[in-house]
Amino acid sequence: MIYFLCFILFSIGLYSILTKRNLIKIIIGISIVDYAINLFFILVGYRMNGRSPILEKGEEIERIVDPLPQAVVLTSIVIGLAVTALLVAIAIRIYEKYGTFDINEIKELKG
Amino acid sequence: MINNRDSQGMSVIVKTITRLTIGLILLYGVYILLHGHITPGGGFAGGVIIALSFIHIMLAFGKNVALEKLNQTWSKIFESTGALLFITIAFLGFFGGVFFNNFLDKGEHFELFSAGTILLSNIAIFLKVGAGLFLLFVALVLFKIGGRK
Amino acid sequence: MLELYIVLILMIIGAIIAVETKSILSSIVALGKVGLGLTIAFLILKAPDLAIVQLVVEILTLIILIRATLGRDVKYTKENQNWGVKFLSIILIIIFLIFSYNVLQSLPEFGNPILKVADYYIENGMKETGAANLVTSVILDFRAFDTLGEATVLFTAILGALAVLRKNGIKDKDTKENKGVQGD
Amino acid sequence: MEHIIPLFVAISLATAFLISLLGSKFKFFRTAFPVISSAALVILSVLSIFLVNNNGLMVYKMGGWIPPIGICMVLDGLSSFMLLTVNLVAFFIMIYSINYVKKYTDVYKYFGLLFLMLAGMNGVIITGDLFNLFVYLEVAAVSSYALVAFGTGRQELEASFKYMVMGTLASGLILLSIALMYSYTSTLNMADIGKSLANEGSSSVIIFISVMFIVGFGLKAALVPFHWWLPDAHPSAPAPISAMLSGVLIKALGVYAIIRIFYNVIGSNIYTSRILLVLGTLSMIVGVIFAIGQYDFKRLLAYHSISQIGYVILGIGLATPLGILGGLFHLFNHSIFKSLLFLNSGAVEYSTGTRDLKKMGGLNKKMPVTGNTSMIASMSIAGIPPFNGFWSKLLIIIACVEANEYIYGLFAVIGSVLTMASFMKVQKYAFLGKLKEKWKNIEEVPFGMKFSMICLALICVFGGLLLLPEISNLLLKEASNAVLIGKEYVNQVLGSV
Repeated sequence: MIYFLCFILFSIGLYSILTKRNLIKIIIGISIVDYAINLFFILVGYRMNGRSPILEKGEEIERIVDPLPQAVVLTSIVIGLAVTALLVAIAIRIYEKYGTFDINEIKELKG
Repeated sequence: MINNRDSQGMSVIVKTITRLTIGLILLYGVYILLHGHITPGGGFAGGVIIALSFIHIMLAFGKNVALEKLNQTWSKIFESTGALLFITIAFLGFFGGVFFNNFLDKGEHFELFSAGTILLSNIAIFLKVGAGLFLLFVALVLFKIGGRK
Repeated sequence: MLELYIVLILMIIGAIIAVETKSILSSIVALGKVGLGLTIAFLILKAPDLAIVQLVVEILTLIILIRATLGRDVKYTKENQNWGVKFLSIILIIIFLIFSYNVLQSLPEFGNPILKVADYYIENGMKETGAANLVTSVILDFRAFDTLGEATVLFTAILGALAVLRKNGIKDKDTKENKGVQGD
Repeated sequence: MEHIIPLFVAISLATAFLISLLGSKFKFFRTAFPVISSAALVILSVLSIFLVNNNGLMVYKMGGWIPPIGICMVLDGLSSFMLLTVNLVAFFIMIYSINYVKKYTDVYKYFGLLFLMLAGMNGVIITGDLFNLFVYLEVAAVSSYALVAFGTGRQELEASFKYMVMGTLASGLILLSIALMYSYTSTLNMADIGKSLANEGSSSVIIFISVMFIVGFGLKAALVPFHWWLPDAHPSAPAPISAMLSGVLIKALGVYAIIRIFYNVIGSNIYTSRILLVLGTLSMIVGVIFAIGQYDFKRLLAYHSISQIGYVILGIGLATPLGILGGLFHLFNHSIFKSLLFLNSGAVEYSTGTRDLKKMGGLNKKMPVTGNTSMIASMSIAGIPPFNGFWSKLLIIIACVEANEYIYGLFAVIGSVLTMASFMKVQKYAFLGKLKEKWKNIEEVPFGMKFSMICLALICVFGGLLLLPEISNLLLKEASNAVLIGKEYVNQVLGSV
């Protein structure tokens, strides 16, 4: 069930990407999609009543949550940041050329 | 075309608080970086925090002050050097037989200087990420100022 | 895990606000709320590394996004009247959700992952890499090649953004059209 | 010798970092260095072919960790074939770029991004880990977004944004399916995933993941229902980048990943083959129909890319030895002639400044090298006998007939005829006929650009030789065998650890 909530979050982002006509809204949609995927990956690796994967001196190693999804999600967060940064750079360059963030007014290409 | 408001930065309150906190933020970033293999954190988080501290200076004091501390040429050099350093560490793995081998002595657990190349990799990533993100932000800000008609 | 459900529902509400609100600035702030929710969720799910990274990345994203919209004449978005696209997207998403609901039933139950590879990391991670932080040991030793790729993506994006933001793309020509100040 | 395997990624990455560090100061790093580095990569790819031929499939353990624990690189027939294709095309594009990019500012950023794209593609091709594939796919994709917008004109930026949104959506779907896959099998290594799935059979999870992978990689490969970003993105980029995108990027990120995942990891079944056949045929026909009406040279070529990718997917989807051989051979040929055509269009743009076919005419008299090489490439893509495109299309059509899929064979023939018609139009408008007044003073392009075009044209002419038994055993047979062994891949990878 908790997985499904995560998928709903994903769908909201997807909806924003597919229907919104504003460049910033599309970027927001992409961020939401990223968040949902990252959260899903971490949920997958969670163990009930688990401990964080950072060992401390003299403690027993038991019920530690899966460290692999955490490593993977770290990578994925960074990739998300990189993509967002490039998207914003292109968006403000588009604004400079067209004076708008609205996709309906930015239509030189036929599609 | 230097905008007056930008060179002045924000109000006195913001400036004073920034002056007080900026050292702590920098220190925290370095701590996060160096203890990445023992406690939560690491090169990436540390790098972003350092970049944020410079961005903080920039927002509070205006871009000239921030660029005096770290200008674009240097951040560009730091960024590329960090990236090259990381791939050099990967190449050094050939000393241990294969690409990316953690060839150094692993040392005592829970100590600062342990875990072989992990600390070095963290520093390389830190340089790259910190300088790169600051560079990116500077580019975005400068572009905005010039882009307005 | 009640707190996790609450955080998730708050995140969903925040996401809906971020998508549907007319004002761009409130929309960005609502996105910040979703990201903050994600940070808290990471803490609940015992991922402190990610919580730190997510928090700082969130701040940076917000600064960049706000910087991109501030001073530009884009306070409010016009509502898209194209109902055909909306209708189609909603149908598509509902189909996607129905299928995924069925699929998610057959995944391993939440809280009981299989832990095939992870067992090795947990048992031997510190012994073989010397790092007490198992996440670090995975990203910088077991899967260091991924991290090289990750650092490269960021490097690429920054180089790309600098390339996109440079003053004139093409020499000599079009100087009138390109009025931006060089990005580096 | 196995140490050359990580070098494909490492050399290209190191080159990119060095260029971005020193490129703005020293001219060497903007001109000769990229060419030298990419020549080294070509030599390494040739070496890797012999290596695979001698040793069979090879696994390189990154950091010395055995596969499910760490990341491994896998070099087999298919990878070395793809590596050769990618690096060969990249080498000619580097030579061509030196002159072409003189009109842009900050050229070193161009070469840096180009090498990052190359590194990403090499990483995708050579990796044996599912998440690692995603990471390097992003490296290649992000640099291609930036390169499409490199000219920073209005159209470039718009096309780049559109391309980027679609690309990010595709990456999101791919990452979500990787997450589902991890949850289901608890491993990220491709061979290990294949092993876990062997005991499971096909469940609803696997079907869902397969659909998401097809949509995600289909978006990257621009198969027809997901193709509409390509005709904007590819023509807007600088010409060498268009050549790179259409020639190799959509193949390395889309087609290669589809082949690897659906044949070697998940295992092919009747449904996926059927879906691939339908998607391939659809792309083949729809792409060419759109192409016929175009008068923008590069846009026309971009639509043809969709159509030709359809042929490749059709061949792969047949899943017979001949079909896969034909599909892969067509993949190689398409890389060569489509990059050549884009380079031709770049040369025309370089000299005349236009991409509109109606404004050209009789350029053959002023630009003989460009005209003649484009004639060769056009005949290749249309499938006229002595050239390489003919042989691969013939193989695909024969394979269709052998597999009793007459309808698909018929469509392939129709697509080929329409392609021929479309390129006759190109030749007639652009290169043949009377020279127009305003082009009296144009000149042929500089030597570097000519050299690349001539070399690629020579490969087009003699490409058919790759089918000779000796060479084919070395290259194409190895590649198609790597696909045909299917899930035997899993045992070979895990066995050689």
